[in-house]
Amino acid sequence: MIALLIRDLRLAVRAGGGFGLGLSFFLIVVVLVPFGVGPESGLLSTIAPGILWLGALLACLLSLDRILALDWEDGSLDLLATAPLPMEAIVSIKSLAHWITTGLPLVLAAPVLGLLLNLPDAGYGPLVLSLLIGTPALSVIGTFGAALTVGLKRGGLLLSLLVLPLYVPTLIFGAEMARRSIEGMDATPPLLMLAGITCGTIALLPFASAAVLRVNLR
Amino acid sequence: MPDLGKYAQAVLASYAVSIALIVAMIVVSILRARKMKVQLKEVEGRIKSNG
Amino acid sequence: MELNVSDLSVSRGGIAVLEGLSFSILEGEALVLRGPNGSGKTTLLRTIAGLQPPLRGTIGLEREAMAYAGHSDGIKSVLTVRENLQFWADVFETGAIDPALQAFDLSALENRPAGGLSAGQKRRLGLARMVVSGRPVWVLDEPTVSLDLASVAMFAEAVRAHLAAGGLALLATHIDLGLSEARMLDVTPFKAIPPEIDDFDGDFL
Amino acid sequence: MGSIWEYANPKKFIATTDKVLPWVSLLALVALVGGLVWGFFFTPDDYKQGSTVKIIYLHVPSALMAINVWIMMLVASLIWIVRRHHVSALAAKAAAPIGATMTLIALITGAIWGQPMWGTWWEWDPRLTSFLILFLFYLGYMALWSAIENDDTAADLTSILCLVGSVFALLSRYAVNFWNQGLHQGASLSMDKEENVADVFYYPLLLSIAGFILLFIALVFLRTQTEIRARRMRALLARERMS
Repeated sequence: MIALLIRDLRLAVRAGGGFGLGLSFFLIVVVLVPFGVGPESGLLSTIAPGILWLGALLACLLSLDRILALDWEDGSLDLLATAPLPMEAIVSIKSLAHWITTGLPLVLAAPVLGLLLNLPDAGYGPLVLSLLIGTPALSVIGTFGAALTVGLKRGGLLLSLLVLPLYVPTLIFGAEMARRSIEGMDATPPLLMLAGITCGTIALLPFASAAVLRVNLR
Repeated sequence: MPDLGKYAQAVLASYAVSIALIVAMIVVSILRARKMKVQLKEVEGRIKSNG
Repeated sequence: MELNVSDLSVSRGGIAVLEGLSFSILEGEALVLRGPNGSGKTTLLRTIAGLQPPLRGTIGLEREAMAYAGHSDGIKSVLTVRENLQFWADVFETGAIDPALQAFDLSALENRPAGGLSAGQKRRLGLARMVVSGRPVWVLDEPTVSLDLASVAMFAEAVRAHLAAGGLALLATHIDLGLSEARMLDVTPFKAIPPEIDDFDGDFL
Repeated sequence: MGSIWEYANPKKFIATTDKVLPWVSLLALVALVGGLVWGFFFTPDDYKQGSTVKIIYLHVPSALMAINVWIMMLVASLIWIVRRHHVSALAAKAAAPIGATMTLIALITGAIWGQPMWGTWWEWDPRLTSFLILFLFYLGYMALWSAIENDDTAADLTSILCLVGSVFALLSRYAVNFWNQGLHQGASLSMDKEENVADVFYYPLLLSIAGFILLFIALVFLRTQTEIRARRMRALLARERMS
């Protein structure tokens, strides 16, 4: 299991694009927002948590099909299927590798980009916390979407159509948590819901993703 | 025609759109059903003749 | 340790391709499946290797006993030869990889990224992976495609060593393997008869 | 009559539905036209809502159907996963476009109905928004069906997507309520199943709901037959290519 994780991380680093892709996309999206919405800082700070969360979500979405597609093309997915590892473990490790290479950097970059959108000071802590709790769910759900579309030629567009509706609860609770703490309201309900969703997806979704992969490997 | 008062435009619009969508759904389903029946007959005929 | 398959039928895309297949491979024996392209050899191998469920019939051994090698070797071109092999050794939890490297004289290429290898070298790395997997039954699909004569001989040597050590091998190919002593099985007589047209049930045929 | 699973045989399914289809369609037509005409022409205006209350005869049944069609697809997917009956997978595939259209009708009529009260054409009301999300799920489901050539794989993948999608649809339903709770008071007329309206509105509503349900049944029979025939044609063509 650990070997698979280490290999995937090494692949992501050495093949390049692993870390950089998600981060640079996140930066670009956040930088573009003021051009679209106008530089007026009052407005920016009200929408900052939502934009940061949306940017993180889209950055995650961007690098999803790389999780399984590379192994599908060079046949190592078949070989992994005959390895002693259960498919559920393989899928979970893949999500973890995706979270480490894409999710984590987003969490670290979010406060810095928060400055660009002059996020109110009260927002930094909760934003990072909500992203830290929410991004694993994004990776696990994304892996499910990647498994669904792994065999398809132009699966990228379909992947986002399938995954984005599944991201709605995480996005709502994540952004809500940051927004409520900025307004000084009590942010624990959204926090608990977000944590609930993340734990639920981590525990249950790998079984669905594994079932989907077994179907696709047929 | 009942007097729809100031909301006439809204009520008529929603009825028009809904009925249009329902009719479209029915027509599309029927056309597709007919087309498929014909295609299937043709393929079955071809396969049976030289099967 | 022997693999016996009884009355196996396999399907591709929901349609039966081969049916009524029965054979058994004893310890130290190799069986080569012959047949034209598209006759279902690959589907048969994937079913025996446990990648897909059979339509009917039983396979003697569990998936855990099989080491499968498909057309593409699953080699990560960015990782070096050693890293590729070490990964598989860790996954299969078998020991050091040096004997396998020596067996396929890959030690010289140890630290070269796998992307730089020739087709023959890549195939040798794929075979080294089979050795490292420590699984008794080798299931190989077109193992000698794009290999020069020397590599084919070397491949035959490796299979013989595996058989001598008490392993089994099931191969599919339509070109020469250099394994003269292996038993042959032509799959064409087992081609599935397409079901009756009017039998509407089953797979809509 | 034998067990229900008898109807899983495609040929028998077509034979039976051919017999039933004309009657169901007739009933659907009568109920639908009856309900709408009765509701539109012969019911008074609501004292508060004015004539917009007449939209109830479209909005409530379509909202009801939007949810129940997805539940039907969920059940059909479960039947496919457990008992591998092709007809149930194809029935789910056939039902999806109908469900999507019903959701669209519910969205449009909901938006138009709310317009006089909310003053805007679209209001991020929790209920309307959850129908919007449900519509996205329908689109994803239909897109997945069309993206996969092999019928068996498509049936498997779409049924798993339907299962997972249902859980997330419920989650979104709750999340949307949470997200918009503080800002806006719910629509004055509750749009959920139990209606809290006077009897005079109630009976035409029941009739049009019956009409929508019968319409759905007729259409799903028809479209499932088409899917079965399409599936059979693909199988024949594949067999032709193979021999």
